[in-house]
Amino acid sequence: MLHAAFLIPLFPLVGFAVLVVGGRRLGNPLAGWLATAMVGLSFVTTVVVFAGLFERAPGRRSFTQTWWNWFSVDRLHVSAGVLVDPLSMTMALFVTGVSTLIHLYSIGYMEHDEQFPKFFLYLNLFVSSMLLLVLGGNFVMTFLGWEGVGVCSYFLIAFWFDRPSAASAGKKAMIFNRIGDAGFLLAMFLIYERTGSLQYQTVFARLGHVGGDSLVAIALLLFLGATGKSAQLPLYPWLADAMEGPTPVSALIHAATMVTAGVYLMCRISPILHLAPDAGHVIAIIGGATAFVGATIACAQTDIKKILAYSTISQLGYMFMAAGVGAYVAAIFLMLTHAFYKALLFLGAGSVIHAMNDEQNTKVMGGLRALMPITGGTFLVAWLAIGGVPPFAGFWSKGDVLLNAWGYSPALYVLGALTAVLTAYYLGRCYMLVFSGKARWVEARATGDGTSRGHAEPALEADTSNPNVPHERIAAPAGPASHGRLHPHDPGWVMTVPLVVLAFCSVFGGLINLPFHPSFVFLERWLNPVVGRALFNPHLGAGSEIIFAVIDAVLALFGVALAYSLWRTAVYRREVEPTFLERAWFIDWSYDRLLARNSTRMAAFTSAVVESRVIDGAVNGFAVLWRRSGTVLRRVQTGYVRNYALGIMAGLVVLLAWVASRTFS
Amino acid sequence: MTPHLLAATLPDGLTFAIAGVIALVGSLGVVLSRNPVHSALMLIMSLFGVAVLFVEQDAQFLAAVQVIVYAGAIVVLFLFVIMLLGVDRSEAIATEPMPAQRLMAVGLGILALVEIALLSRERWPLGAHSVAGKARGTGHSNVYVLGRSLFTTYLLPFEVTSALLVIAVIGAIVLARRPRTSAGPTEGEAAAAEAGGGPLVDAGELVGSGAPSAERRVEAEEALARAGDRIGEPVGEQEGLTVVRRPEQ
Amino acid sequence: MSVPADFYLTLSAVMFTIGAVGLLVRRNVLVMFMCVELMLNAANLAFITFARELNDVGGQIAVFFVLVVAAAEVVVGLGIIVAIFRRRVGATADDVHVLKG
Amino acid sequence: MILASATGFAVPHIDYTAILPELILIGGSLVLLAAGALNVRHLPTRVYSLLSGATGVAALIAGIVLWQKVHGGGHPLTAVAHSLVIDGFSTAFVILSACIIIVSSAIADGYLRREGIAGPEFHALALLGASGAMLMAAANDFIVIFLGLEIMSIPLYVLAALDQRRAESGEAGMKYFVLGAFSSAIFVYGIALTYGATGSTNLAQIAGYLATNVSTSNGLLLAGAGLLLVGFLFKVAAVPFHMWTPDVYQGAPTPATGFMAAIAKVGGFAALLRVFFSSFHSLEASWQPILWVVAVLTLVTGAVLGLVQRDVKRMLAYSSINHAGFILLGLQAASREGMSASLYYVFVYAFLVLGSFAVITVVGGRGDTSHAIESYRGLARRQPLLGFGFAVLLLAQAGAPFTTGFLGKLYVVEAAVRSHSYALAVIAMLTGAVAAAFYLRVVFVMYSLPAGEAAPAMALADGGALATGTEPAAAVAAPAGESRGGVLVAAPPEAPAGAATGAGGGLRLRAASLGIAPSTLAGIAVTVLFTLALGIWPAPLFSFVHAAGLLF
Repeated sequence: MLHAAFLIPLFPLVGFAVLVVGGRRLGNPLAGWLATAMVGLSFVTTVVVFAGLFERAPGRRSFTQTWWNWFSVDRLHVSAGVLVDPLSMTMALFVTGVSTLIHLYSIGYMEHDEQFPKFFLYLNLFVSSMLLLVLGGNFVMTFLGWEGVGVCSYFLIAFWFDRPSAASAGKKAMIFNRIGDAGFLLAMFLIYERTGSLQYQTVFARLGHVGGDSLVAIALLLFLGATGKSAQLPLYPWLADAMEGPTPVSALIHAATMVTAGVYLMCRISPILHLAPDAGHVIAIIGGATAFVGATIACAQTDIKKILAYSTISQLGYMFMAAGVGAYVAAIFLMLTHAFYKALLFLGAGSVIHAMNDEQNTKVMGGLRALMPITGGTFLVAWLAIGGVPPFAGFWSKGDVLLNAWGYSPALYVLGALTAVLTAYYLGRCYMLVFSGKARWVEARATGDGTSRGHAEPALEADTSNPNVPHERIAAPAGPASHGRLHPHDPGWVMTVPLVVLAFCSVFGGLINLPFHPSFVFLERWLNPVVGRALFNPHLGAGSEIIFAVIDAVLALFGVALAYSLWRTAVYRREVEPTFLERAWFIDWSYDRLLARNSTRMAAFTSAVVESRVIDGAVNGFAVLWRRSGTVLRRVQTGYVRNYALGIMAGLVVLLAWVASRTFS
Repeated sequence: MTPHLLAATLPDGLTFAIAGVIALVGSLGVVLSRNPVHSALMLIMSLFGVAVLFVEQDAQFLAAVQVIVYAGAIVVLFLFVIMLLGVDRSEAIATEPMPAQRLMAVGLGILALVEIALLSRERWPLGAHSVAGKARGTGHSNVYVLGRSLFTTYLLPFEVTSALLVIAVIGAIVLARRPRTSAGPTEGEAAAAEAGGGPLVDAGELVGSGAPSAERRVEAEEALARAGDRIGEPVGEQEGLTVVRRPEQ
Repeated sequence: MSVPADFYLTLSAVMFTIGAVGLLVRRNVLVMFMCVELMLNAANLAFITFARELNDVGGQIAVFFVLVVAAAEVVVGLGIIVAIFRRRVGATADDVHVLKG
Repeated sequence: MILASATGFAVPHIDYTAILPELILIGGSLVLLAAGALNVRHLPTRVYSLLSGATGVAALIAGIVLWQKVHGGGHPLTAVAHSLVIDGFSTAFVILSACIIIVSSAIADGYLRREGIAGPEFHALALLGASGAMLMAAANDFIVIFLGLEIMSIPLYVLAALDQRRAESGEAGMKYFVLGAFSSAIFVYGIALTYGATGSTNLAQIAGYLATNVSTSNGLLLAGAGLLLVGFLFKVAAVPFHMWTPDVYQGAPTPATGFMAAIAKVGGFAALLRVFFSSFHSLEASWQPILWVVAVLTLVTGAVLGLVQRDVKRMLAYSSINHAGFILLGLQAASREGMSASLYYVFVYAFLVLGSFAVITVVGGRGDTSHAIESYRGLARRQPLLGFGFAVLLLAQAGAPFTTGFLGKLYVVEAAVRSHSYALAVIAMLTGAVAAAFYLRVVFVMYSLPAGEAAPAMALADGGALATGTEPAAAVAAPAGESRGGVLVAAPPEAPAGAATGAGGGLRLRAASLGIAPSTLAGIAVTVLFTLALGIWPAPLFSFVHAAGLLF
């Protein structure tokens, strides 16, 4: 049964190929069904392989399948193939599962989009790359998947590329990811240099001969890669902008699967992290800080997808905190449960946006619970789950992380606990604004005040005049006269079925790894062959575990109550939505202010040579710094042939001077 | 002991000194002459000086080639081009639009010279002797030795120079050809262009020959605009303008 | 006894440098090109001197080829110069700097 | 024979198979010229292109035959009185040069027809230039290297100045020529000093001399090697000898730029690698640090200055400088892996740059002038195949996985790491990331909407955009210079959206269309396929390159 592993990434790839060739001929909705079927087949295969692995004895649950010898450089032999072990199968199972549901949902969501087949083509390619990433048997395969998902992510963020904001968001994602990728590549070189291999098992077996400093360097470089992909401090701003993509994309790529690749990588290299505790320190601190910062920002956002985006950043921070501590099982556990409820939240948000005719501002929603019972109900479940209210899934997974954090450092625990309260609070705020209270969209439309006050990113405001926003033609045409005809309702079954399934998982997902008794920790026992040796043990008795569970529950309920009391009736509460948070700690702003503005001043100063276009696209400091040196350097290129010859002569003189210095020293 | 000029026999020393001074003065003259024609003549002088030094060092054949090919053909070609372009007027070399350039050039030149001299402080030639064959003491003349070497050891390079000459021919043809100004000219146009006279007439020919069309006129105007960048004597300019006006009459 | 090689080689180095500096300071493209010829000549002188010193015919052969290459280069180079400057007044390389940055 | 025996000449044995590729190219150019001279302006351009391509194919076959021959043999063969050395290394470059000629002929064909440049000169010069690069790769003597260098360079000067209707072309030719002549003079002086220090111009004899004679003071030799290095680095456009590159690349006719970028790197690096790995191997400690500094400068300058360009041609010129830095990385490693890596990179780069400039040729339009980045806005929508091809080529240059560009970067950086040049590896990676920014900018512009167009319904925006060049391209390829120069454009905004979705139905051809000659398209397709196919399945090329390096 294990030999079917190669089929897992192959099915979506076949789907991709078929859609490339005949996507337009298949048309809408056949192309979508084909793509869904392919991912579904992949899911079934995964279950089969999973079962095969499960039958084996725990010590023998590792299987390497080599497809072909990919390339050989000197001592380095890289084969194309997969590694089937409990960790990769767990990931594959949830990736294919969630993907199938989101594919199904997308058939409904993208129904009226002109680029329908293209969307599914990208989605299938994405799933295939993601599976390559998690199943890859060596660093190179993982890196290929890593780049593949990055490219798909870019294409899907910029899917409605005729919107300038979408195109620029895609660009931003690409740039931030490239920084991280450089880290990944360097880490690979270093690993190869030190161990002579890139095959996971070989590398891990040879770690004993590698110096401690090298291990820290490898771990931190890989973590740099992970911060880019998983939107951690300081490389997180792209994820908020990535919400420009269609909502199913946000759910699949920017919440459930791709962004968790960094966490997966950390778990995969757990043997390295185990030997490099200093690197673990850094990871835990950055993870904790990201969790807290992300949660605070989410408290003051008004765009429904932005709230969820910052929530994702925060939850990913949580996972990194767990991985840094050494609690890999907790990290994976949180990743799984998070995938369920965050995908659910996004899909719910998608249904709301769909129903509200592409409105994303929560301040002009409200009162939708009665009109959209299924969406409202599942969203409520997701809120309680992510908030950590017992007995939903999030309670167990978050509790596990917090428990380990306490054992590692109480300060980290405090950070995590604060984040937990904030999480329950801001999603409560979101839920209240969207589903309860008055139906504000009626009056907002009547006054023509569609987008309310000071929005940080005007690009994200609902742009109903843009004909490329999908679903435009299904609803009534926009305009003050038409709001009366807006009838929000639950979407069709293809969209509600995934909601219900995910809600079910959000409720019962915690069952896979219950604390209190060793016989309940299924996930931990399952993952033990992979991460067992490196696992952190907080040394707490069952008694204190119960105490912590109670504290967690109290914290979660406190957050829920806070949200309920503050937002049940009100819409505007400036005092808890400080501009500081609304503008995301001014981090984007300061990137712009400190780096881009200075260069603008300099551009004015050297206006003869520098054009205003030079700072075009200078969205982040990295690019600006390079650019600035470019504008200075290009003045050397005067266009005078004599100057060029002078350059050659100068090079010659310096070269001879060096040679002379060597001869006479 | 350091080698000394006086160690040489008087005729050799004297020849070297005179020819060396001629070559140096010629070189400096090339750089310092205000008039390009003078530069070219100075180049000949320098080449002659070097040719004498060739003879002095038993390279009689190359000395002859140097005089015939270099001084006789290459520099004459230079002079032709100077005359063709009409740039035989003095250049104000006292003024330098980029003062830093001159300063740095001289500085770098001195540095380069010092470095080369430093690097080869010890006896200059170090290498293995007579690797490619003896130049002297073979009992044959210099021409014989060279010719023999060319047709044996250096046969391939010798043959390969033919490619170089082909390239020179093609290059000269391509570059000297009058540019065609529109895509796909008719035979008549091309012939007219070939027969054309002064440089600025090009712009007019486009309009003059063939059917005058709006597209052609635009192209001609563009060509004229380009020609405007390099307006020469006022006569040429007027000529160009009158030709362009023709189709409008 | 003939003049030691050092003198020839120093002369050659000086001529080479004069040529190089001349290319850097002159604005007339024809004169710049003449300076290149000076540099090639300096190299030729060095070749001949080494050939004498090593009693080797290889250096003289090299000079032969350098002469051929110089001839070909001159033809093409002057062709390019004529193509550009036949419509300009003067042959000043500094005037030709549309392309830069 | 009688003459020879009478004068005591022993004419050396000439192994014609060894020099067959060069002979074929030179002969081909002569045939082209003869055809041109005998049929004054009667032969259509495509005949010349076909002849040129056929010559390239013949040279390729000769190269492959030669490869088979040297592949079996143990030690390298020298040919024609030790002037040439025929080994895997030189043969690999011969094969590459032949490939460049084939692709370049196809690409230039469309350009020449569009611009109405009749006559065989372009192709004849390209063939001669390629033969020069082959000579450089196979040379076993500095004199041959020098001749090869000039045979390669002089046609490139002419090609740069070929388009006399644009002032930039002449400027490019002049700059390239003046600086090229300057660097050649330096190179010759370097040969002279090396000759003085070692007594020979023959690479093998120099290596032998240096192996047996350990000189206490080898200043003369080092000075010679330094001057030679300047000459080589000028040809491959390494900083600070690079300054001609952007101006010349921008000014030269675009197909000539592509050819120049590919062939000059081939010839320059072939000779550079051979000279510094074989003859000057014992001076390694001296030249390695120089190359370290040059590589860093080259990498950084290429990336930084590429970032601020708005002209795509000029941007690619800086990108080629950045690539030169990567290739130097392998050379700097001074190891066998480093040499294989550099060789691989040159192979990969030649195809990438040919394809990229082919696309630029197409987009440049009549007159070869629209190269601003704005010209690329919406290209991927008007020309999905072309846009996809260019995107692949650019992403490959940026080092995206599944392309040859990624593996090229991987190998050279890996070689640098292996030789413990960690800082250099890090710098290379960083500049690679920076360079990726400007490649991606073009990709973004291509995939965004043309300014001012009110986002009409796109007919071609589905999976077709991802199809490779093998897809039937009937609608895209059409003869150049005709108004039906097949461009599928969006339905006009006033048309109902539904009308545009039918294949072919409701599509209008834009008047100001980009004409793509089928030959150009074929050339682009070849480079894209090469990039993708060998990126996904790199084993053949890698084993080829590896064998070429081992047989060195």
